[in-house]
Amino acid sequence: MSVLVNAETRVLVQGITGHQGTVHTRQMQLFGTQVVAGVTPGKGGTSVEGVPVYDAVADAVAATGANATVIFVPAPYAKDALLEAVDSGLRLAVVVTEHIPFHDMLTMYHYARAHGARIIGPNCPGIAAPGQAKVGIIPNVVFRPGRVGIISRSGTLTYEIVNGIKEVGLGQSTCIGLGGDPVVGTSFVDALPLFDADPDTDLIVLVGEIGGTAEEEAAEFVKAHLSKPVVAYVAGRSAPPGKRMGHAGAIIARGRGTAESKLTALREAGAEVATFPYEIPGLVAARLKELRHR
Amino acid sequence: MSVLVNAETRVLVQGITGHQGTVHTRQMQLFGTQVVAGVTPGKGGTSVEGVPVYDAVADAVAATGANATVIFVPAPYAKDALLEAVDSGLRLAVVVTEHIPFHDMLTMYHYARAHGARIIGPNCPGIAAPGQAKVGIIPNVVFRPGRVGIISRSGTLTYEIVNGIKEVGLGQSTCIGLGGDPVVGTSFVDALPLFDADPDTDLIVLVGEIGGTAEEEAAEFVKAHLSKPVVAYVAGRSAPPGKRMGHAGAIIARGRGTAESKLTALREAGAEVATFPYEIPGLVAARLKELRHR
Amino acid sequence: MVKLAEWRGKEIFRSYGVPLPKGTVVRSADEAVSAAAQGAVPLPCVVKAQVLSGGRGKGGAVRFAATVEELRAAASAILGLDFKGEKVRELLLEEKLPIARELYVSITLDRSARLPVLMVSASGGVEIESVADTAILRQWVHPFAGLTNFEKRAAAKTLGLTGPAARSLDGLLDKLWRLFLNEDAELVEVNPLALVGEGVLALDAKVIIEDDASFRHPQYAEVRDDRTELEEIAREKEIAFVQLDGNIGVIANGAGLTMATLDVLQQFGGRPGVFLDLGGTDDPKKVTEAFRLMARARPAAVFLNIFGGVTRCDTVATGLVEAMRDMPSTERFPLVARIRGNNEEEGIAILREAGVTSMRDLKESAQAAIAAAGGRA
Amino acid sequence: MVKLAEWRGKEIFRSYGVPLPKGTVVRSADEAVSAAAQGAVPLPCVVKAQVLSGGRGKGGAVRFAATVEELRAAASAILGLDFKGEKVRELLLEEKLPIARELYVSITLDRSARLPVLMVSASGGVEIESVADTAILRQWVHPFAGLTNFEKRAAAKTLGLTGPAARSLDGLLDKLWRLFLNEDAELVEVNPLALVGEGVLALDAKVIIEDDASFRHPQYAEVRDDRTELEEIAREKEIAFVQLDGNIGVIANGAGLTMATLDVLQQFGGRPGVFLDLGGTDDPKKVTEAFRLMARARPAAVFLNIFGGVTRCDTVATGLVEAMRDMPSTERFPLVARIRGNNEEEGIAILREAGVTSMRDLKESAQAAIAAAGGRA
Repeated sequence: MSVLVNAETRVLVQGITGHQGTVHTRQMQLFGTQVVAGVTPGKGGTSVEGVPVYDAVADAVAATGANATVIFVPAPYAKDALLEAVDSGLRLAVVVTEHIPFHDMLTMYHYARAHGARIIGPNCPGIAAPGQAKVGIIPNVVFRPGRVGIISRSGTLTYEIVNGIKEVGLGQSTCIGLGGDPVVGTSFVDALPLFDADPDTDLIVLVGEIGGTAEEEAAEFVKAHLSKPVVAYVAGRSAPPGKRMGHAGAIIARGRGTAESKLTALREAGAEVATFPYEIPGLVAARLKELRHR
Repeated sequence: MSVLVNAETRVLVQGITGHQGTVHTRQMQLFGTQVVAGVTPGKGGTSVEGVPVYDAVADAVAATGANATVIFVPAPYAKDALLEAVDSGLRLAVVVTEHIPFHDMLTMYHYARAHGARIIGPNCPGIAAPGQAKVGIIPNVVFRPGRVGIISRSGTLTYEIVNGIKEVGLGQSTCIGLGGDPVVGTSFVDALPLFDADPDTDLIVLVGEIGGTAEEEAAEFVKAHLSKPVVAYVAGRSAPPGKRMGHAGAIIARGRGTAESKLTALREAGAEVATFPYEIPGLVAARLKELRHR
Repeated sequence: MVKLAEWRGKEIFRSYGVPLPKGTVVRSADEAVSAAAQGAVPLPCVVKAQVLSGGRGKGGAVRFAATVEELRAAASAILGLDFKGEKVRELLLEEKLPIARELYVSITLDRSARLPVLMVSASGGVEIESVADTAILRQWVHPFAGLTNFEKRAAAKTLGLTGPAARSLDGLLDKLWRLFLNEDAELVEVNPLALVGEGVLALDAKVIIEDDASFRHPQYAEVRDDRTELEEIAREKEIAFVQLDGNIGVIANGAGLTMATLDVLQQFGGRPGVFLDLGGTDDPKKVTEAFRLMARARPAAVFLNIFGGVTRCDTVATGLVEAMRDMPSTERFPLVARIRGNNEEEGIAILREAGVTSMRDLKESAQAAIAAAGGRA
Repeated sequence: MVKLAEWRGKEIFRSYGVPLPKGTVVRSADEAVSAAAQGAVPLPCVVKAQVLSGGRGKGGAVRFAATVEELRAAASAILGLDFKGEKVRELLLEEKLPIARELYVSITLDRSARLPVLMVSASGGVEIESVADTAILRQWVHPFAGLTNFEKRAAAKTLGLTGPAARSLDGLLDKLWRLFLNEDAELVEVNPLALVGEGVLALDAKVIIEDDASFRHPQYAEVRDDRTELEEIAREKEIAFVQLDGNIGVIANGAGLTMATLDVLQQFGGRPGVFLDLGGTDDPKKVTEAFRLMARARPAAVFLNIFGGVTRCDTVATGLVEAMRDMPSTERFPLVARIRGNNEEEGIAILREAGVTSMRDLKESAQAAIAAAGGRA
């Protein structure tokens, strides 16, 4: 098993004819994912990497049985693309697009929620479960099947950490990059129970960053509900207050959301906390060894 | 047991200080209902029929544990009242108010639905379960505890029919008046499974009227899913096409929604169909007798 | 339900920026001619009767005029028409355009889906009822999403529009959607929507505004093109009142009970002539007014069928007695009464004192009303 | 994030009909005096520095002037200020009003709730951070419902407003809500909101517009009051670039990795001076531009830390070599590189040819960067 995606996942790529859409369609295929359809309005009838392209999501779903979508369309059109996916019956949407206005994302989130659909992202690397499927853009090379689950708000940093886990000879069950935008479809608190319930995950790596209070809420959840061990890291200890660090999420406001408050909360919730990202693989390996010897 | 309401129902009355609100608060109390709170903005701190009045629904819920609301506020403010009820955590709202614009009702319906709340109405008499609770305005005198469930789109006609059932010595489990507006929170199709699952209901009386296709959809549901017998009546066989009959729902448009199409569909679904409302009690009594002799 | 005449609908369209043919409204042949002379409408033009019923083209209520003489003749002819019972009072004159294709677009409510629905068809210019269901695209529009781009793309595809024509449709649909929402419309219909060159424009406009939203739109309160005089008076008094073809007046409370009463009358050979739904009231004055209104419709007999719930039987009886006291003898009508429910006993007593017997059985009382009307039918 | 100066915020407030004191913006003491002479602002008036930092009152950047002489003196004094690093270029002159109470109102995003939140407090006029949480009402506003009457009633109750003052608040909240939505604001804040007579009006205006919505609001693109010159150039090139206090330039890709790199540097005693996030790019030209921008910030050393995902290592290496080739020797800086991930081998080979060694270990490479910067720090 795995979390949210598996070998049965039939992926639709919205914005497949764009540069990123095409590149990552190929990468998803190389990962072993069933990419069954693409959508680009006006490009219906063509194909990309052997994948048939449709004008509308409803047509693509009807023709191919797609059951998940990954959205690459530019920010001004991303809201429309997501609404179309939800209206066409899709219940899992990975939104890779960055720079979506949060007012649009509020509509997207609440619309999806009202229809029982889940969004991962926006501005996120998506989901990958080695040996099962990838819906998103995490580089294939960092993966190896295994029993470590990863939930991260970061992009590249996640790749580095996932890769580190591979380099110490371990592997991953599923990795989800949530995205660091102010409004995300799926937060740590939403994702943690999925990993906790996944029989193929032994340990969860949580990668946070400064800004917002998602890590503090995750810590509460870990303390109250989680049965599996957690190794956590939070980027941004050295960030000066009030300066913007690329992500809108990375603003320290009103004394909350600092790295210190997040690290303390996670530590008190029983998570093992890494000071540096390169310490994570070692901590994970040690903790897994300990589990096995119990 | 009963449907949607029972002895544990704690009713809030929105618009309690208005004439209808006050009259029906008393009537609900006489029915044996726990009316725990009222809301009228600006009248907080007063009381009506011994019921404490609050300025805001959230305050009323916090103070009294109300778990259902009945809304009497005038049409221009009804949408706001419903949204307030939903935001305050109430999950059952009977909207008695008539003349609510359907555009408002669309917002109310989809907002309630997104939050897992159910609306009965608008422009409806509400729910009553003899011996349990009444949330709405159906006259108390027509009831007697029993095992007949009634679902109706009409108001007064329902009272007449419920009364008729009492007069032949039978009684009702629960009666729901859905209202006849173009957009209703709960339709026949939504209500039928509740009665089918209710161990205290042996038979369901369905009272429809011309306009819309709610009865045709009910017939499909009866045919496909219902385990209990249905006695049906549809008002409006003699209505001329295109004329408005008081309810916006009662317009015959484009050949659909005629009494004939509804009656035929219900008959084909296995319901017993009454030609006149006064035939219903007899049909119900005969069918129940038959059930008992099986 | 406020049905707006085409020209009123087009005034609203114009205020939302919906593209329209150039044109003007006139009320006489002279006005028509001077409108053309002043360039308010170019010739050749279309002359359209402003009536609410459909089928104007076939019925001779739409004509073309290439010259001023033809315009005068067409205007005179149409203004003289009595079109399906409506007198033609206004004409809409509009430029005649080189129409490439006639399309259909509407937005209305789908009750079952509880969603607005956008309907489009490439087969415009004919009654939409006659178009095959498969030739009509239905796009449900969620109120929380609004009309989306993908819905508009689907519409353009169905209509076979691309490039600038699709963009023109896109703008038009946004405007119709805003109109539908902001004016609390029940129906916004454009049939035909014309493709002229690379743009679409509304040749016709059917707009129905919801009555219940009149507190937000007082401007529509005066526009009542589809009611009889008595129906209009009833509306002001908030009484549901509909005139039918027969001779028996029916007063009941609640739409369902009123319809059931009509059904029973008709089943036994009676012909309902007025449908009056008292609704839920506990004001005897409103009952009195309802009876007076009923008297003005000159029924051969009146059948009063009340089940007291919110409405109390004694209230109805009191109002009735009051109305009968003041009624001139010429307006009196035979009355058959059946009152049941809340305060039934009190109501029956009040009626008995005024010489009216309340019956108990619906079937028998209906038959009695038919017999009473028979003498004067 | 576009933070607007008070006077710009108030221009937007005015366009939404939010009640404001009478006033005008001036850029010199002479202008101030002639504004008063022409009646653009009545005396006595308030003279407010138009800076983005808070605490203007305490910091002497807000003064009162009862006479023309006082106005000239106040304007001259404030225009000379360097307020928390911002030079004062504009003054807002506003009538002095008889304020009964100072209140607080704002609308912003609650990330955890994923809902806009309306916050009000009766304790206005002070920094909201200093107000007890219990004295602040938080009303979450659902985007599908909009700002509702019951939310506004709760706000009025918290603020202790009734009657006409509550109605005045009601109108103001509707306008702020529309502004928040329609302008894609991150924050709309009024502190203080003044109660004057029976109405409320906005004495201050803090508006922050979301960058990501600039495709809908091109008018805000020119308003950049809170960036350095290099940050502004970077923005135009879509490179995330932030100037800090130290001397080591950091180029990484992705906010998380960039922040982690800073953390490591700082942990080992380094002082990051520039933060440059390449983001996801596979265009070597963008990399070249990023390096040139970095050079202009004159770092003592640069630490390049790339993990190739969307960005390929060879792309970064190619862009880097290109930038170094054209760089004047005066702008050159010591470079420590660590590139991993997609096309790692190719990237390392390109760097090696240009004489740059790529290291593997994050800790060691961070220490090397600190050592390299040490010589020039």
